[in-house]
Amino acid sequence: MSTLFFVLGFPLLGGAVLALVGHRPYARDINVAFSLGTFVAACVLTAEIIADGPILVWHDQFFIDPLNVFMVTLTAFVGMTTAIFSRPYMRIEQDHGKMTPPRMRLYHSMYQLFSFTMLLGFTTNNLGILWVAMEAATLSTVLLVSVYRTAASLEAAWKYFILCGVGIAQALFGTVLLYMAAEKVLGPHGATLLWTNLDAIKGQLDPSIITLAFAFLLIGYGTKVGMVPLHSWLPDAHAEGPTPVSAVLSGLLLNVAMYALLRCKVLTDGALQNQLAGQLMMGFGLLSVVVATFFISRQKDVKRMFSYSSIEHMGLITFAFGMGGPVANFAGLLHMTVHSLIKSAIFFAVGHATQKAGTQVMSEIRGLIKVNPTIGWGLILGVMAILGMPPFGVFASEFLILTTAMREQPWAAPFLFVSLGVAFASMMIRVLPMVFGETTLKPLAHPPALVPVFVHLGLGLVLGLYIPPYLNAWYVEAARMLGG
Amino acid sequence: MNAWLHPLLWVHLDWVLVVVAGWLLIGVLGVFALRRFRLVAVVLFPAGGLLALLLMGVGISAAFSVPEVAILPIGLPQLPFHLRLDSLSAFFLIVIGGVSAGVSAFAAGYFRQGEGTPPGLICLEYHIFLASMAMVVIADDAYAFMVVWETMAFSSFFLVIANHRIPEIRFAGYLYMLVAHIGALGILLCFGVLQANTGDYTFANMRAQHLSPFWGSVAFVLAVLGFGAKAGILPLHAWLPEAHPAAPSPMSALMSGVMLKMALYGILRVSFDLLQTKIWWWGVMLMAIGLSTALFGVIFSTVQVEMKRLLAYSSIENVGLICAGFGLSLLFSSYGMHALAALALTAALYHLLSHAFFKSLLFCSTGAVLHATGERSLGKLGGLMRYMPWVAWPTLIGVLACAGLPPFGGFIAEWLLLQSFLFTSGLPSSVLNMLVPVMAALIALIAALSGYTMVKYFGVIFLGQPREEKLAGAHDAGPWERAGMLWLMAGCVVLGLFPNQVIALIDPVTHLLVSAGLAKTVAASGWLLVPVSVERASYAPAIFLLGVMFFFALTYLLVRRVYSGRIRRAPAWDCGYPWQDARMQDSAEGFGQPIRQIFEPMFRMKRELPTPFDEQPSYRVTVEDPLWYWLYLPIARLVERISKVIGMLQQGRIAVYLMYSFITLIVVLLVVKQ
Amino acid sequence: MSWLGLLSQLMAIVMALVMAPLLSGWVNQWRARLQNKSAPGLLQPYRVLHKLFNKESVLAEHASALFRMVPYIVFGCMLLASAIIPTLSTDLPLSPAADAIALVGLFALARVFISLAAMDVGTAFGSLGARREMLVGFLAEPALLMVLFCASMISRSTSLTTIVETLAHRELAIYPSLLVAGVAFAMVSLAENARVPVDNPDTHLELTMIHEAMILEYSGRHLALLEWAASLKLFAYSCIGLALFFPWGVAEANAPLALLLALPVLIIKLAIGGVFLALIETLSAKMRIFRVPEFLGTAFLLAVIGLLVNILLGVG
Amino acid sequence: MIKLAPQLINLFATLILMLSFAMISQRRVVSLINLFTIQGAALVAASVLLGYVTNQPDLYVSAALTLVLKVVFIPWMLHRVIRKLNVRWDVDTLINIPTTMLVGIALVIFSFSLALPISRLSTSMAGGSLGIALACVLLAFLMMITRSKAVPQVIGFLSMENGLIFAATTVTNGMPMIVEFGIALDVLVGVLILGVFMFQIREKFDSLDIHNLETLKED
Repeated sequence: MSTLFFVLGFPLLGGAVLALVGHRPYARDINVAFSLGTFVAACVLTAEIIADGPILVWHDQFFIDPLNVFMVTLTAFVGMTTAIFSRPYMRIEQDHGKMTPPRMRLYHSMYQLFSFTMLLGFTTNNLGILWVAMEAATLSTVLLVSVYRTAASLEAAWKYFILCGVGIAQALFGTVLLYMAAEKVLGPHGATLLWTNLDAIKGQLDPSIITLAFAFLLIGYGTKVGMVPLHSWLPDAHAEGPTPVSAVLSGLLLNVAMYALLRCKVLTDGALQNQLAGQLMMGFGLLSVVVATFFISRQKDVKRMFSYSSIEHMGLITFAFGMGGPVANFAGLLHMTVHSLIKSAIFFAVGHATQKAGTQVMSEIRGLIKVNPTIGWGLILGVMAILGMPPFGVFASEFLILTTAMREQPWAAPFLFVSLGVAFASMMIRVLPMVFGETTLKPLAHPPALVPVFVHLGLGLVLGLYIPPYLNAWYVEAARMLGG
Repeated sequence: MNAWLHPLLWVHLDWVLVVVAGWLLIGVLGVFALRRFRLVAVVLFPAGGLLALLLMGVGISAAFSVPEVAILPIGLPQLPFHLRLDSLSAFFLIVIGGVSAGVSAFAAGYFRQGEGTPPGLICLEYHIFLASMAMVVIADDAYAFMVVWETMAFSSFFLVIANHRIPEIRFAGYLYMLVAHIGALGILLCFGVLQANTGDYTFANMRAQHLSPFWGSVAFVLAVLGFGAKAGILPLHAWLPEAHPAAPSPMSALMSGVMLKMALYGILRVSFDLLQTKIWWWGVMLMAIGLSTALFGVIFSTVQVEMKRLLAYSSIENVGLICAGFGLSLLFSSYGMHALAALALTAALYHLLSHAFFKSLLFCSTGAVLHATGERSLGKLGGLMRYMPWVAWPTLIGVLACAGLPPFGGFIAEWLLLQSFLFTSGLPSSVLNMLVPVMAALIALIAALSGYTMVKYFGVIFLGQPREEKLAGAHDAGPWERAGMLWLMAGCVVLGLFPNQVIALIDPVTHLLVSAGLAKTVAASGWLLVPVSVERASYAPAIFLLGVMFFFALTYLLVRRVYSGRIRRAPAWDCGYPWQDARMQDSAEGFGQPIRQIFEPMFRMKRELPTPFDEQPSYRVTVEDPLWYWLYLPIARLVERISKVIGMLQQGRIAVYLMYSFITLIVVLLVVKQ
Repeated sequence: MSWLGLLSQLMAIVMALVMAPLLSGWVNQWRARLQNKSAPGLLQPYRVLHKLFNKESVLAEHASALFRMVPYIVFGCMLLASAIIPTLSTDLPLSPAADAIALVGLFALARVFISLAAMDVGTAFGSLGARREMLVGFLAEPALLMVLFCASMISRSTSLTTIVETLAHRELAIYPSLLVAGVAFAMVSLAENARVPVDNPDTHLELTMIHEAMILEYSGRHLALLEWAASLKLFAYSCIGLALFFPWGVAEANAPLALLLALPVLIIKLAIGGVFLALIETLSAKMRIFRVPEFLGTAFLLAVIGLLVNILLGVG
Repeated sequence: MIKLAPQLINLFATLILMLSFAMISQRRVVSLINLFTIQGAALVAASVLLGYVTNQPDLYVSAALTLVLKVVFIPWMLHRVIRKLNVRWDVDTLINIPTTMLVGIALVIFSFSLALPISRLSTSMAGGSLGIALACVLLAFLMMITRSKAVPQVIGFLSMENGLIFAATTVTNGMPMIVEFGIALDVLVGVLILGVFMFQIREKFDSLDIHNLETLKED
């Protein structure tokens, strides 16, 4: 299947090329070009999937179905817009002397490799390779986070590496157990870890092993999802890395982890025929939502605040998938999509805002709407969107999640109510003075790239008001696949 | 589909959508004309006003016709926007159209250049606000409703902080938005209950569900909480006296005159229409909340020293009264006493309508005063009647209506409400029978107090001598502003003089909600307003007014004919006290002092009394809302404390973080082991 | 409506106009007697009115048009009020236009206007009087309303004529609730008519005056109208009281003889009532203005209690 | 030989577990590295033996990978690092050694009780060693928590990898080849990055004490 080859090939090649010329001024454009290529390839792939259903390629090593193909498109898209955004952003960073040519080279090539690992994780059919991709994604992002070489960024990267490394190790143990269980049914050979095969025979897998396996997989991939209390690495990593990296981290990487977790949940549900996995996920999800919102209410650093909000939303998504059922699953998938769009848009706006102010401390960023209205409006609209203000898409999914929870899990409703209220209160009171009011900021040296911001917000808006039929078909199909 | 091409085939719903679309279009044009101020002022806002008139017409004619439904191809794929225009929606469309027509005209003359947000942008937000309100009342599924509801919230939020340079205004906007959002979450959960696990969010489906008493009560309480937050009922009122003064006056007029009504619409829609079962204590709860809100509002409004805050608190009072009416009607219909339920509901809706008009009129007048003098504090105003008669006289009408005096709209509403309270004997529970007259007494007290407030409002602003020199230069309102205020004033008068026609308009609503109406008895009795029967009670505002007028004219003519009309102008006598100046009139604080004294325990007062040895002795008293200190701040502190505790989790030690993961792993393993 | 109805309506109005000053004169006379003063003539109020009408009226410089309109409005309100109260007969064509609640509204309207007029000139006394008047009003109005409700609960109606008919021409029944209500009504009407112990109609001592403080700036015909309106108000209140608590002798519809009979009965009742009023005023002392809310609050509560008694004893 | 194989494998398993304990109790960084090397060697031996018995060439390959990585390359690199940065002692542990040992014992019991029902189901001849592998993982975890310098933490991380590989080898006779390679690649890259980091941390904070890495927190 040639399209898939391009989807994976572009970023890989891009990584290689940029490893050589990444420090040159035109490297920024090359970066964009490769991301664009990836995106185009992803679109073509999507078209093919829509045309003729799920496909297996390369000795079944790769499997594209509705669940992951739109994840692939989303990843490619956000990857592209982020690349566009990072052109002026990184240029300004270079002018500020925070980036040197060698670091630019590292940044660019790692950026491409990172998107390669994510796409690999999405498309692979082999749970082992999925694990490998996750680990590789961790490694590449560790380098991206530490690219400034400041004390803080080193610390963040170190914590990120150790915590996620350990977490991922648990996931590997889980995978081993999964293999062990599968081996009894399929016998010991290369195809045993293929998700399609496992999915086919999930009913026969040994429950006791699968239970143990899911425990490890949940801890492992949950660490990458950023579930409380495994989240400790997340705010540091988001806050200290370059803003484009923060954008892709919370916009995309968390999705990959969530995707891995979902694949495992499907198997577990099939094998156990009970609600164990769902209940665990609901518990962790709710805990994440509550704790994250209270963290939000005490933030001073803008990027930290939004990374906690990512934890909150991941918790919400986990909760939704935990509830299961067609509506909740639909809502969860929708929420994943819109969250990555809106959150990355917010990070774009925040990036420029912090560059203006020369600091990430919110109390020193004031009156953006006066200096640069587009950034200001982008930020305030983005924040309103992420807080679940209609007609943005986040509201659509939160609407479905809350209303479903109210009747299916009434005990959870008060927690969600309080958490969302607290999140709203604490975010608005910090963002309003940043956007409105008097200011002392000066305009930027280079024109900021705000097209991505408004493209993302626009898409978020559209998803709230009108979900195109084929996209809807994806969602429904994927939701059905997740069962529950 | 073809019908769309032939305007002649359009039904009311189509026309409503046309108006909505027109408003959105105007808004967008406003953005394009961002700096072209004249265009916005003289073309766009008046155009919006005309559309509002059209909407009002549509509403009137739709009130008497059968419900219409439509489906817009937007929204969630399984759940496109369902729209439905029944008599209830029609009634509220009349409110929106009628009021916003006047306010738009006023706004055309009101917005000046260089005040915070550019007029073009205000035009956008303003018309989105109007459109979303029109959509709220015709939305027929939970998702569409929530979307337009929140759109209404945040468009109005941006209007509130139009002048965002001032931190207080920003905070007011923040508070408003926060309470609105909390309320919206409540409504969301309420719909979650109502859809009863069917996953079908259309109102039609919700009507079909028969909930258990428990879930029904949950839904009702959530609805009261959610919509009450927007309506400003106790204890969720705190945003209202902050947001209304902060917003530009036409905005305050719309928020108080129309937006609060949207919340009341929500309460009606959920508790009368969507919920099939009605339980008696719902009504009692609503009544209790409503009356306490009303009493609280009116008492606080008497002691305010800032004109818009005064009006804001008075809005709280009126909303409370309306809620009380709803509660009574709910109580009656829960016992199947439909005629009385209809009476109470009619009273409440009548009050809703007239409040919409007179309150927006009053807010417009504050706007005009604000522009003329730049003063919003009552203590610095006075004597404006001479300088701005075009504002003063309509305001006088509005004040009389707001004080609930005959022959204006406010009085008829209170009259009907008292009637419905009076004829309640026959409720199954004797306790309720005892309770209801007491509530009637409360209502009488509240009405009288609102009279006090209104005398203070009008007297201090427009009568007496100017308390500041600069007031002498106050200019009167411009033509657009006059037009708007006259329109609203006309509304108050009509509502006061032609109750039967208005009740005929309300009748379909009561038939829809409590399956009974007053129209027949009323229509039978010509000029007289007769809710039940002539023996019981009757009131004829027209004759009433004519009577007063007649005697007025008679005495005037007689006196003029018989006696000399000699008049001499001289300095005020004032018991012969020679050195009087404007400072000797009652200040706003002074006028509220008796109420402050009587209801002292309700306030949170700080007094600064001068000592005999002060060089410049000064007296200052600040009255604050105790709920702010008993409810809101404690909650804020609680959140702060919790977040401090939770912050302990993240102390930066990687070993500790690893420990978290480790313990989590162990715990999960233990959990799955069972 | 019958000619007789028109006639009785007309009679009611004319009689109110004529007898109102007479009543206040009567009360003053008796008060003077009881206080061992030499009493003014019974017709003194007429002389005063005549004098005032003939004087030119002096307006304060910055008095607005409202200031000049108010006397006529107030006078009109009071006239309408006394026109809808069934004094002689219950067959009043105007009475369906306004029931008990509307009557209270009418008084409130007059009060609001006169307070506004008082604030209009912008003197210290004016606004002071207005404030105190509104203070009295916001407690007196609900109390009066509750008193009327007591009666209307008995007669299941708020229309004044129906109330009086029920009370007067039903078989005699004792209504304990009316007793309580009666006390409340007495207190309210004392306050409403600016009588001791709440206010003193013939003093200009700034600490105490309420009504006088408001009309301080009026003179000439305006003052005359206001004075006349005041006495009309007193008359109206007395008539309400008589109609509610001593309704005997009020004529029914189409009963010309009863109508003829009604007038002397009314006069006698008024005379007695006036004496009682004078007695109360003599015996009680003027209270501090801060005590007034308590006084009226008591009246309000009494009225509510009357209402509850009504329901407890299951009347009506 | 064949019949002895299970006992031998269990012997290796016990050896690996014992080495994990030794690492927990060990304070000197150098000998920590040596212990790690021995553990890797034991792992290699176990997988070779298993591969010979069940004659699966895959296992030889994974054994070779482990040999190259865990026995030769990583120890060499670590030695070089500590020579460069002259880290000698790992003085303070967060919890003192005896307590750690006790916790370790508890962990072993826990993991055995957890693994017992499952290892019966194992097709592999050495299924019993699942519990031991799990214990190794948890012990390594414990070690990472208790050590307060960067190098021992990394060693703990790597020995956790050992435990995982051991599980993969003995319980399931090795993962699919491609996965094995992927894992090896990740480990290699990871170790390289860690090495680089240690130098950078050293030059920023001029010590490898991770107490320096506690600035990012909720204040």
